[in-house]
Amino acid sequence: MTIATFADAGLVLLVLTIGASTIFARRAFDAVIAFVVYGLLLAIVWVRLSAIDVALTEAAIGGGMTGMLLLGAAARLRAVEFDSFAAALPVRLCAGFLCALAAAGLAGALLLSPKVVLSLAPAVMENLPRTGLGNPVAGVLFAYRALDTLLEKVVLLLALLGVWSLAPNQAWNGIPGLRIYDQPNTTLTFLAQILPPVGIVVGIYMCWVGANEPGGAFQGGTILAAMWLLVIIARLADAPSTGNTWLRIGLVFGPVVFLSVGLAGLVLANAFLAYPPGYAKPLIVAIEVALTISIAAALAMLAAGPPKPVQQQ
Amino acid sequence: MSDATLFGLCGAALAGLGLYGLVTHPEPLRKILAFNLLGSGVFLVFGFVSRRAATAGVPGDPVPQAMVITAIVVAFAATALAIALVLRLLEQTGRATLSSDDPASATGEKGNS
Amino acid sequence: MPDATTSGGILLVLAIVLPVVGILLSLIAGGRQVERIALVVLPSNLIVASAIFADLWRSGRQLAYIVGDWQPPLGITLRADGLSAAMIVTTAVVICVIGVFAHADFDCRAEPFETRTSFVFWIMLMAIGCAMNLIFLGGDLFTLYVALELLTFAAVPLVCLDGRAETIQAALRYLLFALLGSILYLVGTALLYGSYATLDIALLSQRVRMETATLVAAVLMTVGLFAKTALFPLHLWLPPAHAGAPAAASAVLSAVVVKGSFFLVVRLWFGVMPGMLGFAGAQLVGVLGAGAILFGSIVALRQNRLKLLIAYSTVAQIGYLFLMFPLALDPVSETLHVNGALAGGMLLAMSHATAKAAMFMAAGLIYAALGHDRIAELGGAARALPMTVFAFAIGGVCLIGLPPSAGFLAKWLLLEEAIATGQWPWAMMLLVGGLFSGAYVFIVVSHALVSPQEPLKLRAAVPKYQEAAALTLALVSLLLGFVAFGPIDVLQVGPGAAMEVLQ
Amino acid sequence: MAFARDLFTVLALVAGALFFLAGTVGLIRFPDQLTRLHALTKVDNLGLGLVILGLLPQADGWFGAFKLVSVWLLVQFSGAVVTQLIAGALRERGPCA
Repeated sequence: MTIATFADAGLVLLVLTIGASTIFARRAFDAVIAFVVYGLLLAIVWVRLSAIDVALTEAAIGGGMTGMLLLGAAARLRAVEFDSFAAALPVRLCAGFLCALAAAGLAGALLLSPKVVLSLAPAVMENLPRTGLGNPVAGVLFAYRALDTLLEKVVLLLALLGVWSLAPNQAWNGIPGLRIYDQPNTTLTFLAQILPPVGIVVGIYMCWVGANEPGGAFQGGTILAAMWLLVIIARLADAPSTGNTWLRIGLVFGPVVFLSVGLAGLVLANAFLAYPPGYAKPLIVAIEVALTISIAAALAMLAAGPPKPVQQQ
Repeated sequence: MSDATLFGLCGAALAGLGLYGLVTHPEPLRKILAFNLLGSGVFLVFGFVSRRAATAGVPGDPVPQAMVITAIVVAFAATALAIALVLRLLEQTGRATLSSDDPASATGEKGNS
Repeated sequence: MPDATTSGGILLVLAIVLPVVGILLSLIAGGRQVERIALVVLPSNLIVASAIFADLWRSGRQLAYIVGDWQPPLGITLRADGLSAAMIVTTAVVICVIGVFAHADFDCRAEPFETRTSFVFWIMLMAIGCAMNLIFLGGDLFTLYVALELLTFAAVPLVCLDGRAETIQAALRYLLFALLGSILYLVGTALLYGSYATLDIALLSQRVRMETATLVAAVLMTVGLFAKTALFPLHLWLPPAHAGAPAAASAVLSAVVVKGSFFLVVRLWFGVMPGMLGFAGAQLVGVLGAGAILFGSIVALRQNRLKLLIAYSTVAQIGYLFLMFPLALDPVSETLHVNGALAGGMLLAMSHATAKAAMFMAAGLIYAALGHDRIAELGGAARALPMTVFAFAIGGVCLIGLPPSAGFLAKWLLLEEAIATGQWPWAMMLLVGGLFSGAYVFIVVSHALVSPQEPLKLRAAVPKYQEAAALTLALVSLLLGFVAFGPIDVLQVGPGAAMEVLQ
Repeated sequence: MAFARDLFTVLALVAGALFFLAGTVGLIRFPDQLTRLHALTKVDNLGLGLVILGLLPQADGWFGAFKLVSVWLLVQFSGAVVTQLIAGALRERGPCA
């Protein structure tokens, strides 16, 4: 038992308490606040698990972006009195028992998992020089399991299309209704003038170092998306119409570059999504840059919500 | 107990909590929150798997880490879609519940009983 | 023996890349071009699927493609065995015909600008094609997770395409069930990876051992997939979601989408861990299937709206698909093996895909023509829309399993296996389910055949090609019974070939 | 030299932690929103400042030190803005209880 173990145990207790309060909090708004805190704590847990890439993603997307979405929704829903007819006690007890059973099963599976630990880590490290990358996680995402990453981008686009599809017919290709303040708020405007230049530099830096160090397209793209949303919320610029050609091009740019490089691999290397020897790293960096743009656009638009009908003012 | 196991068990507990919330909360927003909790618990199981494979020089298996990054992005997309659905429901009906007062599923429930 | 890319392997890449190209292109080209793009992509997809099938049939060996030239376990392999080939062709045919049918409702060129419903519908139809292909071809459990998510995000917006509040509610409920399903599946992959350091199906099936972690993973994944397939008692989301969507969307949801997660259950148990299910597990799955048949059928009988009746019939038919698990279990070795029951189950899935799509299309046409789908007031429909009612009836024949339909052949195969292994209760269940299907199809058709007191006034004329589309799929389902001797061969050959690779 | 550096780090971190503790107590115990905000800003400002100061000698070269100071400046900045926004929202809602 070291001090670190005690600190970890404390962290786990904190995470569990706050996690539980997102479930058991009386009001939805309190639960959402707890969830944002929970997301940040979880990022620390991932640091303790030596998964810095995941920690960055969790902090940026899991805590930050998801938290923002949930807060926005909770604020809108707070106006509605929710007729709270919680499930009857026996039902809850029964559900609680089953969920405890599931958790216990999972815990048992973890504790009883084979003592001989198999892992792909050696194989990943051994083949990493062929990709020219220094960050093994980037190697997995963009070389070994590139197909998953490519298709996951398509998932993101489909989700965005799904969100857009919830617009009323006449609002199609309108402007996403991300209105929080009726009037421009001077303090927020100030923030939105000062922060984005810094944020954009950080976002680009994140994407750039991703090839060799923790970071990459997801984390960088999320920061860029946050900056864009800040500018939109402060009303320094309107969100683009969902039919905007540049927006559409930005959204598909990353996947198109990814897919093109993948198909070029059929000719230049010997398989789909294979990179020609020696050119792997520049190609992967190019893909990451293109994806950063697309991820930033997709995440920001996902958070901005469906287009709203034009309001007569 | 290693730190990996500790966090893995934490993940299992969080998954159980999230599952409970997802099943019992009647309010859609709370269900979405619970789903996120369940998701993060499951991601910690990946973290356990990754960390357990740590050896000298390698802090953990990068494959599960990459999978978690993919899954976090997917979970965010799912949350965004679910919230958009809830808010659209609110816009149209002035309330946001999953309780079936629509004729379609009401007939189903009546047939059930 | 390490995998190698086989000669026709590039077809597998094409099957996944083609729809993706279609989706990306549609987003840039804008709404008025989307239908045109889809009408290029969907038939091309059918051609690729047929080529995969033909290659497999000719060579008798499974196809494989190593993506990015990274051998598993590090990389991802795409594989097509007999099951995938048969399913991929069926799905491609159904989606293609649905594309033809949907032209009337989602005509992109009818308006001078991009419209919401047509833009979303065509892209999502291509996305469902992509997701299904990936589910059939994916050789890696995490790739299959991505495929499941693709399917979910493509299917949910289709449920609430018309934007009515109750369909949005249905979509939300569907999304929550689907997300629960995927996350349970995901935790299973984490546990399997933790134990065996691979998610490649072929490698896993060699390494998998009877262990706590593996068992927990298998149970969680299966429950998750059951939720996505809407197997009783996790079916609550299905009827409102499938009945509320526009006809073309209902057809693709009911005929195609639920088969995705069903196929993964089959992959998991027959492909990854055939020895794990055991006698009790197989019986339990069978009981759930039987529960679905009884519950779905009885509730379907009590519906007074056509689309809901068909949706509940889907709940019942999904139950049928799971009856093959107890019948495919070898009683001595307690291992799931490739036999007539598996072939029958898969044939049933194919037959249901075509027949159910035809029935939902027919219901949609009846709704469009009559302005309602109340079963009691269908009188005269048969005279007004003979082709449509005929399509519905033929689809019904396939569900009931009358000869010469594919449904008959499928149930015959299952029955044979039930008798051979002496499992009489399941044989009874097969027959009872057929009777139920007969009852609810009969109710609808008999109402449609009645002459109304006053001449029926049609609200709108129904395009002939839509009726033809419905009838085509119904006939495909019927004729599958004749040509099934071919596909059955492939069904048997495929997994056998898969076994060779494993050894 | 190394010992002096580590000692400085430890002392600064402990001092920073004390401010965090005080700020948290304030957040929980203070009677109304404005005084709670006040407690929070002190934590951001001094607590984090001391932690960063303590970590500076351990930083990974000049670039690392620059990143640490940037973190502090960014937190300062966003903290100030957010506090303003919350206080503004409180004022709009009327006198706070």
